[in-house]
Amino acid sequence: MNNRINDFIVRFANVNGTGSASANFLFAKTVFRMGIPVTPKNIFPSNIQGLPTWYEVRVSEKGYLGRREGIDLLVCVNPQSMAKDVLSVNEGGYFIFDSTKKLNPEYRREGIHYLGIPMMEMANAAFDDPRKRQLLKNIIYVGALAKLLAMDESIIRQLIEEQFEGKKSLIEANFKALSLGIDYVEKHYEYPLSFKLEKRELLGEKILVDGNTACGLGAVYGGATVMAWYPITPSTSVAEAYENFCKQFRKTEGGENNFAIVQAEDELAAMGMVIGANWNGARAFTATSGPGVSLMSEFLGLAYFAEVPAVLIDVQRAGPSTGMPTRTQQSDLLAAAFASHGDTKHILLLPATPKECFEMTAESFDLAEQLQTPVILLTDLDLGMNDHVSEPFEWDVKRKYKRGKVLTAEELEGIGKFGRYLDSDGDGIPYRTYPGTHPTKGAFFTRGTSKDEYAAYTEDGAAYKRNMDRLTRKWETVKKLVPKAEISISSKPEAIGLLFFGTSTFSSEEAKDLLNEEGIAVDSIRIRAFPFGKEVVDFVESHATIFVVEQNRDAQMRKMLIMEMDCLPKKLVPVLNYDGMPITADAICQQIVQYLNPKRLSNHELSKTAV
Amino acid sequence: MNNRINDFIVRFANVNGTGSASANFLFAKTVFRMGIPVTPKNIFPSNIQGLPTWYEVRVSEKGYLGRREGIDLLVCVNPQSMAKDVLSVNEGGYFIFDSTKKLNPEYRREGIHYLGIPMMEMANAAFDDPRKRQLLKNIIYVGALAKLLAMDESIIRQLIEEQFEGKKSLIEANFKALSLGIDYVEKHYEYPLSFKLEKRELLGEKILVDGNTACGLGAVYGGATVMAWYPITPSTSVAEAYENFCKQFRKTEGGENNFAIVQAEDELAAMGMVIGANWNGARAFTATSGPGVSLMSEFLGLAYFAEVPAVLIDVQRAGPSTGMPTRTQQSDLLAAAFASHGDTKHILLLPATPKECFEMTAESFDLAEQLQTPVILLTDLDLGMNDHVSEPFEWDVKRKYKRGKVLTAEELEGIGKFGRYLDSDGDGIPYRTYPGTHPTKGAFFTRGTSKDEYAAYTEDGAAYKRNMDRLTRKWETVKKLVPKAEISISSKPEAIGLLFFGTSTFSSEEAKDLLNEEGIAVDSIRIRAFPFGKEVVDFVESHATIFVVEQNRDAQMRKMLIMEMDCLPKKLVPVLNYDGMPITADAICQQIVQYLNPKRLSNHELSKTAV
Amino acid sequence: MSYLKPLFSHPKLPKNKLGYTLKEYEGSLSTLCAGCGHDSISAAIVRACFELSIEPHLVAKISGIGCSSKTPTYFLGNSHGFNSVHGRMPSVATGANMANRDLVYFGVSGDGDSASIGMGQFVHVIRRNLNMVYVVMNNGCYGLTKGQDSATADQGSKNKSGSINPFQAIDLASMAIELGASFVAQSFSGDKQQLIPLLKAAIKHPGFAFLNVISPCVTFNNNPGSTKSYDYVREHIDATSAKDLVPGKNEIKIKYEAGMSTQVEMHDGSEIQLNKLALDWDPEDRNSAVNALQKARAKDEILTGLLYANTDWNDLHRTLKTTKTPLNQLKENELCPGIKVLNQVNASFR
Amino acid sequence: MSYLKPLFSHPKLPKNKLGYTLKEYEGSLSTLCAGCGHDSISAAIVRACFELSIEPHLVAKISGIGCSSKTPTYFLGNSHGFNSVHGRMPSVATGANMANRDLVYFGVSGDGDSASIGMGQFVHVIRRNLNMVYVVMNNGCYGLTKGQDSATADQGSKNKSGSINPFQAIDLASMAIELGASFVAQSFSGDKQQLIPLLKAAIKHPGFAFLNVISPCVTFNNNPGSTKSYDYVREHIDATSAKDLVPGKNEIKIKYEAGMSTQVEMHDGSEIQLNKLALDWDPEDRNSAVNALQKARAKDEILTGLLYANTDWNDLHRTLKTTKTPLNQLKENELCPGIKVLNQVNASFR
Ligand SMILES: Cc1ncc(C[n+]2csc(CCOP(=O)(O)OP(=O)(O)O)c2C)c(N)n1
Ligand SMILES: Cc1ncc(C[n+]2csc(CCOP(=O)(O)OP(=O)(O)O)c2C)c(N)n1
Ligand code: SF4
Ligand code: SF4
Ligand SMILES: [Mg+2]
Ligand SMILES: [Mg+2]
Repeated sequence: MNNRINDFIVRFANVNGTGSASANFLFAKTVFRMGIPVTPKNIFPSNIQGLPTWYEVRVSEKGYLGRREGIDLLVCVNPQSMAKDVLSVNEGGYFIFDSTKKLNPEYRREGIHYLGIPMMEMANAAFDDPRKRQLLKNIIYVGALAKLLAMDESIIRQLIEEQFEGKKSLIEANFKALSLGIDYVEKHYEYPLSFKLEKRELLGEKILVDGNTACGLGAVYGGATVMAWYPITPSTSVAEAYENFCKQFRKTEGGENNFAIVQAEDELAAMGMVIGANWNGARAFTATSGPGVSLMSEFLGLAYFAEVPAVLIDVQRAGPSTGMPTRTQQSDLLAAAFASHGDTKHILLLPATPKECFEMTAESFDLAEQLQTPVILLTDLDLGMNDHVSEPFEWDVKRKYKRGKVLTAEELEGIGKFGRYLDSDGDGIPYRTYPGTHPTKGAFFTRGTSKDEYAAYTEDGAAYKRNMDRLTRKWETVKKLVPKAEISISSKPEAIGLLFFGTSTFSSEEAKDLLNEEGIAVDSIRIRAFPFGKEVVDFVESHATIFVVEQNRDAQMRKMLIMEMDCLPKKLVPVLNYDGMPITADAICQQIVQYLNPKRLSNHELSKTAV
Repeated sequence: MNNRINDFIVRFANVNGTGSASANFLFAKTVFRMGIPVTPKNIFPSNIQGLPTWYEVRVSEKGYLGRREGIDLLVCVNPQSMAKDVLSVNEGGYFIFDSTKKLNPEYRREGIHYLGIPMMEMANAAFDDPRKRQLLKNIIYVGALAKLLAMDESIIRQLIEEQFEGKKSLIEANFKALSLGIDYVEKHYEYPLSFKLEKRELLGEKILVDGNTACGLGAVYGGATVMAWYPITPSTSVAEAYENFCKQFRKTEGGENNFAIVQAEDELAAMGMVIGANWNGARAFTATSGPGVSLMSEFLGLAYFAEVPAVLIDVQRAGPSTGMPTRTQQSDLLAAAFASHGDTKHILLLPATPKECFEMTAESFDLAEQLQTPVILLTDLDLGMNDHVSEPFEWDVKRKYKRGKVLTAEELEGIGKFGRYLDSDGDGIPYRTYPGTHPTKGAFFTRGTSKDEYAAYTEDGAAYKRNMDRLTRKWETVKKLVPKAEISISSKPEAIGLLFFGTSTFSSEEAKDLLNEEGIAVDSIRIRAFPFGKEVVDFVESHATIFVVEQNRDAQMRKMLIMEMDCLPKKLVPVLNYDGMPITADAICQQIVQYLNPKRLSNHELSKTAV
Repeated sequence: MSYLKPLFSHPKLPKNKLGYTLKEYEGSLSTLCAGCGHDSISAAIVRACFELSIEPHLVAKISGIGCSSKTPTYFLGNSHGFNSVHGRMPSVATGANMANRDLVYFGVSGDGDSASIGMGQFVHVIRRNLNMVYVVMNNGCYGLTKGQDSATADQGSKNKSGSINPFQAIDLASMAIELGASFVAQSFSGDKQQLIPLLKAAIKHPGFAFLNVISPCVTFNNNPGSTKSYDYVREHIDATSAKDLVPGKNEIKIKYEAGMSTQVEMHDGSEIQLNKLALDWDPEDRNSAVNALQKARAKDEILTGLLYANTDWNDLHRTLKTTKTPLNQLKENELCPGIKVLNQVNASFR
Repeated sequence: MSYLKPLFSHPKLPKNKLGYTLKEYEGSLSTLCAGCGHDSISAAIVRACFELSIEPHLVAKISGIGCSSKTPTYFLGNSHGFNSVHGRMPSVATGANMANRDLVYFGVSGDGDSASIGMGQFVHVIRRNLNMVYVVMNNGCYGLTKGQDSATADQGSKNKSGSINPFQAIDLASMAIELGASFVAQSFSGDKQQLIPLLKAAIKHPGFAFLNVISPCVTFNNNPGSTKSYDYVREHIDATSAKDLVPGKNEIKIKYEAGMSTQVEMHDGSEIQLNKLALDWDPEDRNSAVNALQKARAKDEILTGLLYANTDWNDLHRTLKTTKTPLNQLKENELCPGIKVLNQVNASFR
């Protein structure tokens, strides 16, 4: 292992429920504050206490923010998972453990370095309160890492001070624990290690935040006033973030709430509330994960056909069914796009970064209201619950909400007979009114049954068909309004196409570099919405082979691409990862190289799944 | 209009809730008993009483059983719809009305014949009881038709006797009403008309029955013992038929039930019960329509992933949402095939006739148990609720239920460690056990979360992936077991392909003849299941242009074909009908001819929608 | 099919405080069966709103699916209506109410819609004390799907297909009180003397007002009873199993005094016993309401009147401390925290 | 992650009538938080089945989703189990029971699982009087999703995130009685002297047996109370908002006599008041059960014991008149009417 600056992976192995999250985050945040790109991933079980949990931090001078296989340093404070953890360390890597108890000789292996630190012993000696000991043990290993990896200790101290602001005794205790770790390494080990940190200014204005927080903030900025939700991992923190931001930024002077949040009795009810509120002119949304989407499917069909705006944030997790509730996947594409029976289809937005979570959530309200239909934001556990380095949130001061075609009382006065489902503008989008607008004009009946242009119930086949055809016309308008794909062209005519979206983006971008290094030219397209705009069709048409990267088994994005366009399916080659862990650049390259040259053995090894 | 024997369309226009159904059916059944192919379609509103309802009967010597546009004779006893009804009659056709009141002159139009019959007046004079009058008025027009169309009166009388068996006064009253109609025509009009009936022996052993009855019977023969359901049009009569047949054929000698039917509180519960019963070793099923499928989607995902058999009969109606509950469509393909979030997919069976409803329902239990996964039978309102001429039901006396891989106590004794999700046979299908089989072996935990081969909960990505890949292997096995497509090859190399399924079959077959008459050679394939077998792939590959006929807006079957195979999407040309009325041969031809020769004006007129 | 009735302005029709006649409160022509109890309830709603001088367009009508759920089309034609999906009216009403606290909310549902598929939402809208009028048009059966037993069908009653209902009936009023509904009343569709005042009280109640209205289904009424008068039709149906025959019948109207009990003959000749709460009934005593309902149940009686009311409990807006301005009327500057705040937020993530 | 415990056969362990020791009734090692009330209930189920000498493999365990719903993995390892989807255990249990009437059915659910998303199915499984034991492990919160209030959370209680629950609690036992459940009992997870006999009675009850068991959540208990003893941890959580910290605590065990009342200190120092029904309590009087529950509620007490039982009502199999042979054991010749009948059927359609 050569000397590497700012390019390695640290993994923490803890027991869940022991409060390790804040210590581990302290480590990652310090790297961030040192101006170095960092990507933490929390790998946690679907229970509350007592099972193994991991926290993996990739440090990358080059700014690669995707996951990578191979652990350079493992801090293991969980005897339960130690046997496996030891094996997961790279050749030449480091294994830090609590040496209060002697290490079981079975856990010794050749080729890695063992650094024992008597964390529990030190904590016991330093702190009286047993609960304190458990928490501060974690800070001791942060101290040890500070020394071993040449972290900026003043930043660590500052972060502790910020976190425990005003709580002097907590700050002191943490400082003390930190020093214990630092001192122990100073006394017993050589430091820094062969890989280490060095301060940089690579991050500029960037922030470190998770996608769910960004969605919650986006909903506040997007003008959502009503949220209805039902708890489900990994979407719960969207609701929590929205509530927190609302409490900060959405109070009247008298302390009243300019928002209403209802914890519904289930997902069906949550979506019903969202539809009711939107029908009544408030921007409303919900957040859920796969099982919730399945349950909302009847209501989504209603909103499509009755043309009521609705915003749904689906933080995807590994399916099918309850699946792996604490693992990530991009596997709800088909279910979301075609939720509900009959000829139904829905708009999908596909953010890739916290900044996009913020922006697209805000934009989803504009789209839903302009198009009078549900908009589903598909994020996932990786994006939603892990912290990501992201461009800062931006908001154009001149931006105005686009509330769509809503008639006021005055406008109603001006027109003749109001036709709720008349296509007056030829774009398939009719005009609506809010309840209570006008004493005698503009009232109409909203329903999931067939109706004519004037919202009157009808079973007339011709009227039904006219309405369905108008909805098709509206769908064409949708294609023009949804976010465009992001395209990058290498100007090499023989370039392969790489198509990706959402959390496959970081690793795909890294894979591009790796492929370029191997002499393979790559044009890329990042899809940001369904239905696809013309730019997507053009990209697909202009490339002979397009690798479609996605994190599900059934190549769902590929299916949606081929069913929407007339291209030869063969040219869309699936590149898949669906073990619940975020996809890696290596895995992408491996599959592409294999396809391009099945006989040549790539020098990238097959990804091993880590947990 | 030339003299036509056994080739015309009669339509009845009634008010719903007035008991016209039995009179109209009497007419259709008489044609059937005369040995002539007949196709009745009931076009009814989504309410209970007082709105227009139509009953359309196509008589076709050639045996065309699809719907056709153009009404030759209209019996109108509904003033509400009369204005429209008059317009719907073919040039030269006949319009029969109740002349008790004078016909509004507005309803007079050139080119059709008006035959007034004072039905109400005659009924009032002949019968005292006002309720009787209303019912028997309908029989009067049957009598009139008997004369006008040269029906076999003895058959009508026999049918009345059969229906009211043992109820002498009812029989006499009906006979009397019948004679009133016959006599009136004899006295006042020339008969028979230019088109009329003539006895034939074209039907052999065929039966006249609706698809829902056939499904109910199929479930009894297929060995279903548990049914859970929730009322919804047009699927309710599946439950009713199953119950009726069970009461006849599934009682123990002591009068106890060898079945259990539960009217559930909703569709979610219905599917939960089906899954619970199947898990516990009983064949169980439910029937619903679109909205129910949407609501069942979470449970369907559970059954897919936990690998529990389940049978669901979806009698499709016009969507989206509540849509047109009493109109037909084939629009739940995508929703059913991909019901639920995550990488989920389901088997679809696509019956086209009552006989197939019977057979496929019975077979669905074999498939569900062999493959340990949900099987969804997609029929529709047209097939389910309308009577169809069908081959008789058949049952191979040697047939044994295929209960799939279920281990007995003895077998469990013989094997080592039981692995519920082990792929011992390489076909992706593991072995299961019923609860209670063995005191110490074979118990396992069924769950919607990820598990290893031994049914133990796991969050290990590798184990999860192994399981998902086994499910993919199982899906390959599915393709070999589901019903094969029916293919007919014209031996002309330039033949176009015509692909259809379900209730688009009759009209597609007729369209083939029409196209042949125009000199267009046609090879055809009738899809009977999803996923598609190799024969479907071969058919698509071996044809340059394939017209995909379906009754939905979004060309859902076409989408499924192109996403499952590597063919060029362009060669699959959609032929669609989605106004809620059964598709006609004319509509199919029209679209095909238009496509093949856009400039030439076809001599088939554009279908007008009828109601 | 829905017909719009011509809106004559009859100069002699009485006007309410807003200057509206009853006509302004009517809706489209009903497509329900002639004599259906639901139509009587619609008429009572029209009357109640007229008498209270409610601005029709400041009412929102929300329903599920069923014959009962169709009725919002047949009253208050100047109000927005939402015929949502089966059993989910409460959630749609909750969302709508959150968006605009200033409208009057009518939720209309059936016994199938509320007591079966919608049971969960029924329970939880009560628990939230949403400010709305929730009317169940209770006919003990699924009218629109042709007469299956609902969960409120009486145990032992015979349905259209002849089978006896073996299950205990769910008593929605009693359940609502148990669950802490703040206003619970019961009535009969044909008793407009009682129904109209109850509807008015429900509209005025500042919280969740539940009205369980017994509403006979002309066509599929499921009480065991004399079939004498319908011999021919019944025999015909038995023989042909044609379910499209609806024997036309008249609306059932009744009138009886508070504190009295009356027997009502249903369309098929069977009878139900109604018992009107005495004038001195104290609707603020939850325990006695529970006990009275239990006693009535034991006697096979249906207690009618305002069973329970409590105006102390917070409705959902008060619970959630939402601002007085309807949320759907907040201005962009009240909604969007702006760029300065955003910069602070960004800073907090560095 | 699930661990299989080694099954030592300890020669000295007491055996039941079937010759099994307690070990044969145990399940996998629990992965719940140390001290979780749910584990005490699992232990009581193990004990009750052992004492009744039930064949473990003739039990089916069905649950929804939640910490509580995980417990079937932790008892009766020789029984088949089905961890279905959130809130839908009752329907899966109903189907399973229809398929084989001869097993003992344990349905395990949580307060989130039953009182929110599962409310509709809860009501309807009661109405059908399905022969099963239905245990709600009631902790007033959503454990597995980290401590949100459930619909049984006490009004006014403070949850983990510090907000006060403003909604009335749903009283599942009282609701069950109102809905006509044929067996309703209430207990406390730590009171095994009471819980085990109640479980045994529930298993023996020929119909729907509902057991509402108060089961404190160590981690997210949501009672307002002294936080004195947990200063450091609380402050830490407040400051870091790290929700992954679970302060290890011990199982709460209690013991008190029938007819007595006891105060139980919860994990966070708050207290609840339990009141055990007197020995002479008549569990067959529905009215007095309703009244007693109402009185207890007014006093903020939780009444424990067998509140109500009625063995006269038909369970669903008796209602549906299903044959005595489990339906899943019928032979092909009993199921398939055969070719002769089919020919008749065909003839009837000509
Ligand atoms: C999800 C769903 N399931 C089933 C139906 C079919 N359906 C329509 S109305 C109805 C029952 C209505 O009964 P109720 O609410 O009592 O109304 P009523 O017609 O008796 O007034 C049912 C089951 C549906 N529309 N949607
Ligand atoms: C459809 C669906 N929605 C939400 C969830 C997320 N979820 C898992 S457990 C749970 C709540 C469990 O609460 P409770 O039943 O009280 O069990 P406890 O953990 O408190 O024992 C929720 C909401 C889910 N699994 N499925
Ligand atoms: S079927 Fe019954 S509930 Fe429906 S409209 Fe007719 S009478 Fe009324
Ligand atoms: S979170 Fe609460 S309910 Fe869940 S296991 Fe822990 S203590 Fe038990
Ligand atoms: Mg009803
Ligand atoms: Mg709970």
